[in-house]
Amino acid sequence: MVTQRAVPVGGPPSLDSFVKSITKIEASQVPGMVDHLISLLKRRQIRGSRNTAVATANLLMRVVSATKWSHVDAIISKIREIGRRLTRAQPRELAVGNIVRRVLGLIREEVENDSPPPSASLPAGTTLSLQSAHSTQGGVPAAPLGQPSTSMFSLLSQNPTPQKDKSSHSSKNIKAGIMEGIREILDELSTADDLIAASALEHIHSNEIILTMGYSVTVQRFLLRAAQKRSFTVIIAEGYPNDQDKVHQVLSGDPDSPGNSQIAEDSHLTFQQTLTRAGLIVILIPDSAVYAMMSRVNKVILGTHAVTANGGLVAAAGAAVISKAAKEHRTPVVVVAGAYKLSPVHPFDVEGISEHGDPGKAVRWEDADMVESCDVVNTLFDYVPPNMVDLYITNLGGHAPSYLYRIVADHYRPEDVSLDG
Amino acid sequence: MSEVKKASEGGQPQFDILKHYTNLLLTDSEITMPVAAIESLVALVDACQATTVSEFISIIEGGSDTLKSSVSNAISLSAGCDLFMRYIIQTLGNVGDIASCRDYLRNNGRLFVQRAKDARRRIALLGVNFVRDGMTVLLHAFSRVVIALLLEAAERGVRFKAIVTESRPSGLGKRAARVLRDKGIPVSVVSDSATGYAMGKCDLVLVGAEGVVENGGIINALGTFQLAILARSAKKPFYVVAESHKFVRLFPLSQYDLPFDQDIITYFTDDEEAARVEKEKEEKKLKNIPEALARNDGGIGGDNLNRAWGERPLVDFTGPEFITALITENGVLTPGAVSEELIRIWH
Amino acid sequence: MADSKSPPKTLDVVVSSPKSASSEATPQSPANPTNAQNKQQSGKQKGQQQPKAASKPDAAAAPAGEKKLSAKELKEQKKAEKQARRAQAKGDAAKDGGPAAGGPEGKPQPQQQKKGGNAPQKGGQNQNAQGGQQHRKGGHQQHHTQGPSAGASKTVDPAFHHLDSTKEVALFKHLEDTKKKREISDGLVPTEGIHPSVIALGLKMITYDICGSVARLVATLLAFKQVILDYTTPPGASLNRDLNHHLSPQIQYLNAARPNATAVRNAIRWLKVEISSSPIDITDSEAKARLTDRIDAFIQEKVMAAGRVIAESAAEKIRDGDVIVTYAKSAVVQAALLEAHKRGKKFKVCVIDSRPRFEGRNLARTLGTAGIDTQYSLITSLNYIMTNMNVTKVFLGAHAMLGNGYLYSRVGTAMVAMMAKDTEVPVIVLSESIKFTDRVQLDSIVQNERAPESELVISAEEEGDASGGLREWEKVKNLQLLNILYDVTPASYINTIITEYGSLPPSSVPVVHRLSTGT
Amino acid sequence: MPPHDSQKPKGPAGKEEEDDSFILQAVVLTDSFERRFRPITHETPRCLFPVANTPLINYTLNFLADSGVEEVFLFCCSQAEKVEAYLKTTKWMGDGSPFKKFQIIVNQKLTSMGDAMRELDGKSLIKGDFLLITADVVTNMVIGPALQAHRARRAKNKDAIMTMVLRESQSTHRTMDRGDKAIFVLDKANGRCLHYERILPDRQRPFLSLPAEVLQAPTISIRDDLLDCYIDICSQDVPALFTENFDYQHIRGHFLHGILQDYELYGKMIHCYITRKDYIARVRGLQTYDAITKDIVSGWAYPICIDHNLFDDMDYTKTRNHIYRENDVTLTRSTLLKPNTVVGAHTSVGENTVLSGSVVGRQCKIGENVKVDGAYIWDHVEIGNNCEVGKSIIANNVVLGENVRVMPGAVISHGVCIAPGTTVYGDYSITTTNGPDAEEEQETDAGVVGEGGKGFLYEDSESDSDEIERITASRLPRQKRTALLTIMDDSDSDSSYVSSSDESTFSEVSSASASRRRAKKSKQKSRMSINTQRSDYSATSNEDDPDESFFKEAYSSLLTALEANHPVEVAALELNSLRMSSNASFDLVRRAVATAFVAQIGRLTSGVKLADVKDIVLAFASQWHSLAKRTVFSRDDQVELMLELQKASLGLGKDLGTRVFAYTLQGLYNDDVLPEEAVFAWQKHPKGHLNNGQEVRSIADQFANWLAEAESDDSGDEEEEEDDEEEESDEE
Repeated sequence: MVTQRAVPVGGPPSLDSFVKSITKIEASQVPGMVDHLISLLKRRQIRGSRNTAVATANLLMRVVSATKWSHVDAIISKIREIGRRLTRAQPRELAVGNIVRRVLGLIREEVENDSPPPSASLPAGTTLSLQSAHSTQGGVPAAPLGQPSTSMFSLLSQNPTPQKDKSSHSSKNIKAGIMEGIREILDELSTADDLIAASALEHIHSNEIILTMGYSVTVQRFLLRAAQKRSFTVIIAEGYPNDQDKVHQVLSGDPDSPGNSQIAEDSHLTFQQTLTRAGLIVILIPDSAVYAMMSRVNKVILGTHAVTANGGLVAAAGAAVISKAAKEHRTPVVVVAGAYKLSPVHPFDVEGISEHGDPGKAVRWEDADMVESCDVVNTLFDYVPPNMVDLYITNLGGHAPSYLYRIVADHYRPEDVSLDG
Repeated sequence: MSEVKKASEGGQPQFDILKHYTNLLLTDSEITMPVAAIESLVALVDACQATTVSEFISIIEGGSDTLKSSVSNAISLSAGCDLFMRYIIQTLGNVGDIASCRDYLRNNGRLFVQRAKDARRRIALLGVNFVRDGMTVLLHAFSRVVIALLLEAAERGVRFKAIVTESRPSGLGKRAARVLRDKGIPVSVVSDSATGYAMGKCDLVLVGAEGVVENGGIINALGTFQLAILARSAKKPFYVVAESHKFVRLFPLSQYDLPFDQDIITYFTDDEEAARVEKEKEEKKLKNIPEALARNDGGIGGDNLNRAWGERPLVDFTGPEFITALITENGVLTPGAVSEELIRIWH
Repeated sequence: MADSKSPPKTLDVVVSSPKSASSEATPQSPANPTNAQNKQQSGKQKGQQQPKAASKPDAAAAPAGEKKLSAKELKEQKKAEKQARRAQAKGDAAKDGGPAAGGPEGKPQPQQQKKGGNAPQKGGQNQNAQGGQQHRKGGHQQHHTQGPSAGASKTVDPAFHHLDSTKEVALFKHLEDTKKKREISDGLVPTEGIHPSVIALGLKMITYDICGSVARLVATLLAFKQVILDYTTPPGASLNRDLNHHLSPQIQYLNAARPNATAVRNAIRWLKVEISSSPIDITDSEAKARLTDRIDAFIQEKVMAAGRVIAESAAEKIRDGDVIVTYAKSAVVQAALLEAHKRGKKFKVCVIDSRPRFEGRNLARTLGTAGIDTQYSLITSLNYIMTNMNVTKVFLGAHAMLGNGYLYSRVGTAMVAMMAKDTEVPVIVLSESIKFTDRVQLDSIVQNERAPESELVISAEEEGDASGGLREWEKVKNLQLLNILYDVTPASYINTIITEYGSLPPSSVPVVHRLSTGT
Repeated sequence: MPPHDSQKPKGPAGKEEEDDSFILQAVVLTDSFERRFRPITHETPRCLFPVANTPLINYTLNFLADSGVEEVFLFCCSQAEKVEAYLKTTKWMGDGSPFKKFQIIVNQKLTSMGDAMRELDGKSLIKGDFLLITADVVTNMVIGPALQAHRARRAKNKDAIMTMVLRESQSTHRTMDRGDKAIFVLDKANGRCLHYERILPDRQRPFLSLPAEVLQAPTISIRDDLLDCYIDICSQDVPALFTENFDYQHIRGHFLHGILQDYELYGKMIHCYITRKDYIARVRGLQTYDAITKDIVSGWAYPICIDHNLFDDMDYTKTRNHIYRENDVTLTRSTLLKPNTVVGAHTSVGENTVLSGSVVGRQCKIGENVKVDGAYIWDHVEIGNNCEVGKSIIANNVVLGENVRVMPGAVISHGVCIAPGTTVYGDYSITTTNGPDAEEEQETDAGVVGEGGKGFLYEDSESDSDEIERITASRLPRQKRTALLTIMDDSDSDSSYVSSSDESTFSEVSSASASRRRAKKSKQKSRMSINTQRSDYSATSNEDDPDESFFKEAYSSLLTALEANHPVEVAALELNSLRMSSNASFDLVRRAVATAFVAQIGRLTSGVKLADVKDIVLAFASQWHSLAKRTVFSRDDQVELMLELQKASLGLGKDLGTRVFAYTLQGLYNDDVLPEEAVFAWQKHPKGHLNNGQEVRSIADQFANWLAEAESDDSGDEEEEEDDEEEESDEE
């Protein structure tokens, strides 16, 4: 049974209610909470990479603290198991898998720090360091990376011997460390946007015309930061039919207009601080006018839902066309995304990425004839191939598409890339 | 096979590495050249009684040189040799003395071939995700690992079709087609000149690689290059499937910057042409390859024998900018990632 | 139905029976700017009836006149041609005044040309409100049926009060302010000398009740026919000179209402030539009869016939198993698809659409109910459609074909064409040659037309409970809305243009333009 | 402002979270007390029907879970054991269930929603406002705003006892149940429901008559475009009211109707919450089953999508054009899946088989060269080679031999076997059982299922087949569809016949007391009649008294029925639908019946010797008594009836009239329509003695006295029992 009111009366369950309730539950109810999060993901009631990431991190923290394990492999396999189920619940929320992998990395790290250094005969494994995730400058940690050397020699050297028995260090010793690590992940989630915004001035100059699309807290922060020093113009494509509500409300900045319930979930978004109030000229255009305007645009700045291992984007529907239009006009495309959005997963099934949303947003369901005679398609996401992007800005700094693979590799242990099996 | 010995100069008198290598290839059609090379080098190490490190090293170097020189283009072969070399040096670095190193190799020696096949299997399992129901895949030449990947997909009931280019002059496309058709996969073999026409009808291009070079580009059977260009212009994903032991330390700047010559473009007038044909016959005789096998009819035996005799199919170079990603046993890598891996083992 | 001010004791009824539903679609519903098709039909009907009604009086005279004068006619023709060609030359020469450089007359010409020349520049920045209102009402009626209540929403009218300069998008400042437009709709513009039918037409255009260049073309010509019929040559003047003077204020009036569509401009140019080349030695009534007949003939030939021909040859191009993408709604594209369906072709149509006009919905509904396998999605889903639906052809309508082979059409068209090019799908433009112009343009900003920003505000009705976010947008400082009507598609995206003269590459647009106007 | 606007939630649906005291309860009925889905429902209760391969009830419970419902009370009657058994296997009852409390209340005797509510009231399980819903609703709505609106209203005014959740739609929409449409008259200001009227196509006067009070609202809106899925937010008073009015059965037809009608009496108000963005639909008949499945497959119910795998053990993946495949589906290279197709796990499909617009369940075997178009195939079905299956329902474990053709519209129930080469026609619905309450099992009808087949035609299937007319209908393009609408419409009338649970019980709506109130009211009633057939509701007022016109209509139709010797129930149905369409009081009905009876008897007896009259009359009475019975429910009614008869008999002149009246009484007495107490009551009743009433009562008086002497007491509460029987047959 789930604890006190995981779902607010009248529903729908929200991130807040989930986080609230998860802190209250006792150990016995953890499995229930896992199921709960899974169904929330399935019903798309927690959506967006930040929200899902926060939810996942909180859940895992609870799981770690609640479970007793004698052997560290137990907790690892347990978390992998949970991760598997979560990612299958909503395959397109890559952030979920990312957090799970990060946590796994944490645990392994704790274990290794806890145990004598690995014998020299084995190539030293990377220590995935969270510092790297935090250091704003120069992405790569100096630490030698185990993955490549092992990979090349995999043919010759014997496969890394199975983990030495770790029952030696009881859960006690490392649990604290893991919890600490997860907490760090959580505040990385909250600080990412500011770190990204820090580099705003390097990319936006006075009197430029910036085009962006839909609604992204990261982009908003980025632009606001630049607005402190420079005055420029922002053109916003409204992202009809899935984002325009948020866009409109955020622009006109009235928090008590209906439908802000969803936005409220992005708790740290303030309505006082809108682009227009920051003195920027904001031009709102329908998505159809993007190409027409592009000839006058200096930069396109896009937020994204997730970034795949090869540097491709899973972004709000429309992004692909916009970046294509930018390419046609030789306009640089800059993508701002927190490192937690970088996923080690390769986009095998590009078509599968574009989830079909509610057609009712494109055509009202009352419209009997349309419903009857047409197939109405409303996709939520676009896959944007890496060659469409000129620059990525994460909380680790700016990266060329070709180098992104490394940033990704830094964040995850090779053995955790696949959660299956 | 006595001629073989003659053909090979250098190497250890008491151990004929080239012979060993040749037999490996002949006996096991699944084995690839680099693995065979490594295998033979291990045998060599096993055999040699070197006492000092330098001696030890030089013997191995000698062996690998022998192998390299034995074939017309030694890309994948040298990939194996160099890798081994690199490994020995590092291991020596770690485990001081020769003896323990040799012991280690002796103990693991027999595993290499197996590991190579495991790698192929891993790639198949990884890459199978790229092949989806109802897709059409475009293939070039014959790559064991690509075939393995496709068979895995067929195994899983994925309903895909394949278009295979004849890939003259080797004509290995026919062979690929045969293998796939055996497994009930509908295959269409098109002449190389039809590649551009066929490109529009496929969803995905899969090629193997002789060698993966430092900038993430590949060296592969002649025709790969044009395939890649067509794929890019048609916006079709172009994937390279290759085990990481094919990564080779080489940085070709263009087609004509390969470390060996291939007489692909040869100008002749009539009589010269006639003369050339004669000469070729002679050479074949000299190496006494039975006519039947000499023809690259894509016959399995033939192919292996050719490999054994170092008759490599002609190759060209495809730059990284054409490659969507490389599917290796260590995951799906961008060209950038490949060069990093190479950089890392050499520095 | 949201209306606090509605008088008490009103009984407002919401019923959607099949009948009422269908009645929505019929042309009668004035608030339905999107279905140009219907407008055109009604246009057609007029086109058929009018001539009868009109040419009744001198039904006998006209043909007789034809025969008698045929020899003279020829000469007139010749003269007209020469003048036309000269005019053409002038037009080309006068780079700026290109568009409407026409009217091959002597004295009054220059100044008149000026006006003509300026005309196109007059763009619509924040157009008359009623337009917006009407329009929203229209859209709103479409998707949920609340006839009367919608009427009620005709209260405060955001676009009526003049927007302060901060609300004007700098990039489009050059599109002339359209105070004139508001004045017209407010009836502030002096209308003496303007023919009632023209005034009516002007208002209809402002409200987008007549929309789509072909529909506007037909409507304009019919209006002018009326003008001509009611015209009498003042003593001491000759019809072939004076009538043009008489027409020009009418033309300006229309142009102020909405910048004349290329097709309209071309037609007007033709008409002027016709008028000025009408023989001197025939009576007014004969001349008028001749002109009206010409107009009818013109409509028949350049619009009706042309449309039919294009539809048929486009239908030819469709194969079984095709997946055809089209954008927004073009009458001739719709005709082509229906034609192909009639011929038993098995194909699928993906209609791409966009805010705020949603013209595509009508198309999709029409095709779907006609039994064609139809898919409808908005422009944000464009990438998905182009990359996953195995699209084989893209059909696009045109507002104008520019002299440099670029396509000037509903905003968004360029993106569709671009993606098509990217995925190597042939892009086929269907356009009557009357839409061709020698004007050239490289981007969508130098020349465009602005529709009322108010259209972009999503009313609570449209979106159910949600949204209404932009209700107070005008109060938000620094926030600007931009609602342009057209964009320009580079020739490089276009594979072929199907006209009544057959298929041709973009490069041949000027050639055809000369052929069709020159002769 | 439209109701939903005025009730817009202030902010996020968190308002409630403050008062943790409030616990949201839900009452779920698994039974619809209809028989639309016969014969399939003999074996699977409706709430377990697979919709897109998921048992229907899951959608409803999923909705409740999302709405933060913590306590669920599930009422089951028919096939309760199956429902319970299933639920035990789901997460709803397992641990990790989103509900704190999940109680299944089984009661085989429930015959209507009314009974359920009464039982609920009896059990006093309800703590506060609760959600009333049937287990066949599919929705993605967020109840929060509606709930808040309701509770806010409650807080202000205790009498706002119920909020009906309605979805704005179009009367032509495929999810609109053609059998049960209604017109809502709302006060636009606050969304209060002022008047409710079911639309029974044909059989109805094209008029909507509104009581005067309705017009006191400043602005009213009259809507036929509201999709009513019977989702109600109720306060405790609602069950209480049901108990108070033992005769309320149907929540709309009786309860709503009654409460609105007797506003003076109860002073309770019922409001509507109209939503425009949520998906709400309810599986009523096959037509809606078809429509809803389509909606789900093509994503209209987002996020309730098949590939979201919302429910336990689902594992679907979606590919373009709405093609869903669950894991481990075996297709051959030549198998073709056309758009809008769902294939369940472990199903195998043979070479050259084409599936389009169909849902195929789990563990099915479909042979080679099979064409399946728009069919709903449940689990464990085997289809032989070269079959052709049109739009139809094929339930679990059905076997189709080779070369079988199933025409669009057919229904093939559980376990039926169709022999090779047989053709199943569109109006067939084939079953292997007549249900648990069937007396003896019927044996296979080879004529239908072919030699070696198994199963027979289901009898009262006309309704179902009509229903299917509709499921086939909704695919056609518009023009044809409208044409078809007409077909549907007359089928609807049957459907109202089918849900005859209403008929028999509906008549109880206004017990005599109520009816008298109405009679009084109807005098000072100003009328506004609105034409429901044309869409323009002109607010003209017509003077002619509908009571009068009703009486005429009823009388004549009855008379013809009596002459033509129609079966009693047909006549009853006719009369009843007439009454409902025109909201006539029962006094009128009785009057009509009485006059018709007497008139008919008059005809029969004209020219016969007075001696023979008795037999004729008694015979007549015994044939038609049940008709009379349907018009009387209380002592007063019975007396009324007698008075009417008496009045009517006058018309026949003294001699004949006296006899006819007396014997009719006697006949009705024999047939338990009139217990003797009633007769006594009549005897004393003043009206009977008025003016010339005397003329015809002589013999009747003797009869009454005779009764008084003979001390016989039979006639107890057969009434109820009999009703029960009638309804029993209506359960699913």
